[in-house]
Amino acid sequence: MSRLSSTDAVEADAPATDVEAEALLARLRGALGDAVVESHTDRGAVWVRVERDAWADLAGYLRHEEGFGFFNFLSAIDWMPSPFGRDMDSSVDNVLDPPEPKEAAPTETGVAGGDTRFQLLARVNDVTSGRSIIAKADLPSDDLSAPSWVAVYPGADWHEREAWEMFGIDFDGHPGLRHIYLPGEFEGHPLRKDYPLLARRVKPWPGLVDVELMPETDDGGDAGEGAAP
Amino acid sequence: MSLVPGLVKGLKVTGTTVVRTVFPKRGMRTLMPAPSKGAATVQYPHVKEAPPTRARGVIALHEGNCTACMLCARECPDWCIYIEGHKEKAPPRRAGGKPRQVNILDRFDIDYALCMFCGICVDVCPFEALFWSPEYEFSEPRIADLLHDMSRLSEWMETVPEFEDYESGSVAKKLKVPPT
Amino acid sequence: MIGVLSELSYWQVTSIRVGAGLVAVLLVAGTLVYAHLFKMVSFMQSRLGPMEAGPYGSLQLMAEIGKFLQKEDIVPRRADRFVFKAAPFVVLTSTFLLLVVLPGGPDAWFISNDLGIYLAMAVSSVSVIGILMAGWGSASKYSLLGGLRATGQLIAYELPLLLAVVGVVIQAETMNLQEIVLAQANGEIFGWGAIGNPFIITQFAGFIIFMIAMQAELTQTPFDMPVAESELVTGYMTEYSGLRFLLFFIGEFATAGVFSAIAAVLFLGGWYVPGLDPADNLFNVIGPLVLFGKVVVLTFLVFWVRFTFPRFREDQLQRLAWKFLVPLALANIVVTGVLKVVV
Amino acid sequence: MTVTERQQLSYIAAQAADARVNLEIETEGMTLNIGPQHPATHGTLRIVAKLDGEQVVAAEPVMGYMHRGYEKLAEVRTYPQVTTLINRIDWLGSFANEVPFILAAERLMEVEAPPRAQWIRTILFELSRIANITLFLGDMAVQVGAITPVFFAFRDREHVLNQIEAATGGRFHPNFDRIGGLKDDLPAGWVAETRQAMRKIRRFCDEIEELVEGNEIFQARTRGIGVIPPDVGLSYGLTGANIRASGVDWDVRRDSPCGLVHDQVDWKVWTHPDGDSFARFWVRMQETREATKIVDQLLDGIPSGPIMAKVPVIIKVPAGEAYVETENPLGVMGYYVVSKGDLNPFRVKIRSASFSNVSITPWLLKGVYVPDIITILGSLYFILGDIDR
Repeated sequence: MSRLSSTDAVEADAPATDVEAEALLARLRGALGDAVVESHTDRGAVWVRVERDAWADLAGYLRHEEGFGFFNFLSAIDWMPSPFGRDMDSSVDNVLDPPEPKEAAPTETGVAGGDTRFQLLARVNDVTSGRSIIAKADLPSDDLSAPSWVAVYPGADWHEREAWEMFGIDFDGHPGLRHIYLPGEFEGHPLRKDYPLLARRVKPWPGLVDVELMPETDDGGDAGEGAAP
Repeated sequence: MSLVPGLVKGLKVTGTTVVRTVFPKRGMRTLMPAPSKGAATVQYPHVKEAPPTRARGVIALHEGNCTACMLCARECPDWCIYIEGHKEKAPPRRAGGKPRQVNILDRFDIDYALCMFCGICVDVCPFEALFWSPEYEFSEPRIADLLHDMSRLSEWMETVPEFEDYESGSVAKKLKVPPT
Repeated sequence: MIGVLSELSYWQVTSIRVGAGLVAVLLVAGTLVYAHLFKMVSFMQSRLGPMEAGPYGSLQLMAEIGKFLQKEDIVPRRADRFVFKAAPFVVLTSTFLLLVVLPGGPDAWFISNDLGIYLAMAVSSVSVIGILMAGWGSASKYSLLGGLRATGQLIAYELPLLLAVVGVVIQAETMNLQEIVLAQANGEIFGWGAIGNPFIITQFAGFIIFMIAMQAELTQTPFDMPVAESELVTGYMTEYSGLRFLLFFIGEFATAGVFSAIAAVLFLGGWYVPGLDPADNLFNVIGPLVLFGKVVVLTFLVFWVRFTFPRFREDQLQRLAWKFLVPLALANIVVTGVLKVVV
Repeated sequence: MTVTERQQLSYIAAQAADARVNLEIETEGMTLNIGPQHPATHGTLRIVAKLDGEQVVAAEPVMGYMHRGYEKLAEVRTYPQVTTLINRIDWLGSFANEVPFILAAERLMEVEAPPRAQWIRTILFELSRIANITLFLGDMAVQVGAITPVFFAFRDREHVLNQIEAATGGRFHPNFDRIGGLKDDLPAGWVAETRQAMRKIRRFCDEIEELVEGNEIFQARTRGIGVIPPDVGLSYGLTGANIRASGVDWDVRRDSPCGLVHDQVDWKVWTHPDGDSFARFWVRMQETREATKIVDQLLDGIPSGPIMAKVPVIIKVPAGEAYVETENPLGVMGYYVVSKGDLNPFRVKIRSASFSNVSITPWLLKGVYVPDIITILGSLYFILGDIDR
């Protein structure tokens, strides 16, 4: 039994995987042309960002030409920084007494870049060769819609319903975008960053209170030894 | 396809379990029925199973060690720890030294109705003031009574067991429960 | 015993009979619930079962009854009220009627009818009506499905049950249950008469068919599709609560007891113990106890199977009845008839 | 008849049933709500089944009764606090939920747990698999009507839970995994007790094999029911035993190991060619056995050393994105963690196994009979917390 730790194994494999990944990306560029906006590889993982219009073509190509038969997940990312911060600094009742809106932090996007606030995120695998790819597509805020993957990967059905419900993204060609988790009359898109998490806002953070200072009656001279034993 | 039908084998399994439960003893006293020994269950209010030493039953507070540093309250994912304290002068440790400034704990409440028993507070406490006790019988008819205050939390200190030894091969240092 | 009874007036005899009937049904049902449902099954599952009410939980059933009686008697809003309310009583009636023909000793019987077994088979079907009433009257889809399944199943298994009995009737040359017992007590197995002729030996195929069909008639696993807990949420009983649920519950175990008693009479020699004179007056006293002992053994089998096996699907269950049990029972009749003529 | 033929036949039979339903004389169908309060949904899943007699014309699962919004909640919690939450996703195999998240965070921080921690992590990972699947083996029998096996399952799962509790302090929610290692080392005597527990689990497997798997009625109820062809299963995102029962030889533990030491032991990925409910049961049975063997081997070779790598006290994960998936008891579970270098993750996408596994039910339930709904749901094996998150 060898006692190689798993990192050594990964490092040994890493160059080979990257070659494979680059080849895959090259084929993708060949098939989709300019629709491939950006790509990224990191320790065997492959990201590719495509134009929104090529979103369904990408799925079709990956499944039928490349053999990525396994649908892993589909979701979205809201890249807008939360206007509420970490929500842990709410010393006041945020609902009755809303704080001043903070200055918007600059939007930073992650791996494989991004130009818009909302970004689709999906991952498919090829189980026979162990390859996988993470696909992304930017969605303009004024038209949150994308072609549906359901025709290619039937498993995308529920994932797209979830993304529709949580982010408000429309999927053209989806057989029925209905609420999946939330009740039918629910308003809003909870996973958007500007949707407040009430549980954290109706109650002040207990960690905010600090130990009260020493009463003034004492004579000056702070104890050098500090509080901790 | 085996010779004995699966139906008969199934009857054998349940039948054997009846015999094993009613006559758990082997050898001489096989014929003494003793289902209470053979059963996998215990009669709870009469017999109690001892949870392991590490079991996260209830959090005990070592009042003397707490400096009201707020770390546990801040790290708690549920915000269920409430601490209030103030600073005071204490007599110097050595004769002739300067008087020290100490944090006095006024309030230390844990709301067990909110607590998820994750143990983060116990982990982050730098002063060894919080400990897990395996005690688990503290349910209350009223939800408000699940808020344990400082005195109640300190009482749990008596039930905190000593830390166990580690399995061989470990280099971790065994901790000690401070005397109350 | 007949002598004693004949000196009493009609109402006295009647009340004694009613009392004996109630005791025979309820006491037996209670014992079965405790011994089998509470204890044996618990041991089968490595647990103790009820231990708090009475010594070893023996009064648990009393506690359960007390609990059920306190519960609200809920009738669903859209239920057919009369049908819904009457259903449990119809089911229980069938159980009591079954009891009528059972002999407990040479003179301890309710009625001695020359068509005894015929009557028993006939009244056992009455429960189907009760179950269908419960299923229909509840105005619940689960109950309706359960009721329909139960009806289909009970009708399907009535046939093998009856055909299995025919073998016994041919061999005993009577349909009177009392005389079937005596035929077993006085019979011989191909000329060897040391233990009489319990028909379980000469009618083994019939016994197996009878037990399988009985399991189905009682809607016990593996034939409990009508009450399937995990899909139909106890089927036709879904909407019942309180007293009426209790009646179904007691009825289930009482019927198990009574059917086992019929099986004991038909195949195990009823109240008779080999080696004693069947005309002995002793049997009027120990006969019911002997019969009860045999009932406990047979119900043990019923519940052992119930708590071990998964259940059949409805179509598999019908297939088993029509394609396997009925032909087998018919073959059994033919073989029995031929042997009866030849031997 | 070869297996593939059987598979094809049952698939054709299912399709034929589907067509038959549509062609039959127009009768008024019935809509049956299975759940949300129903014994077979172990939790609060609701299935709206349109029936024609006892045959299902269309079935639509409705979930969300237990939606807790973990993806949103994780965004306002620090990394160590998130593990407390995600413990509750698949509550029968809690520890396994923590592992992929911690691994994803470790990947972003580029730290690696010391070997001893990896070893113990893998042991607990497999123990939680056993605790989870043991219950399935009993529960599946309950779904098809046998009551006793589930009591055996609860009885023997207890041995595993006791070991998990002795090591982590929590029976169901260990919260034991930390970025860079583990919270604590094993207590003395734990290894020997765990070996004993593994023996008991193997005996339990033998019992269930005789009581349930070998039972002719059980086989009649499950064979040929709910056949999933491999390509359909994959395109619906089925994972774990569900897809391996369709003959797809894919196990993340073996094929893309990450941070766990499954590659250090000798074990086998079991597959079954049939793709029916029985195959899913059978594969899970073998997996439980295999897991006990993995644990036994790992217990022999736990390396000595520290259990925590050097990580800062206040954990800030560098900006980046990482997706790590592991082969959890219910199937592949992955966390897509987006970090912006803060105390808390910016976005956590939880890819839970049951959500994808159950998404095949509308396809699978067409044309089956009402009792088979229960068999199929039981054999797909979902945990409500894992669907709803």
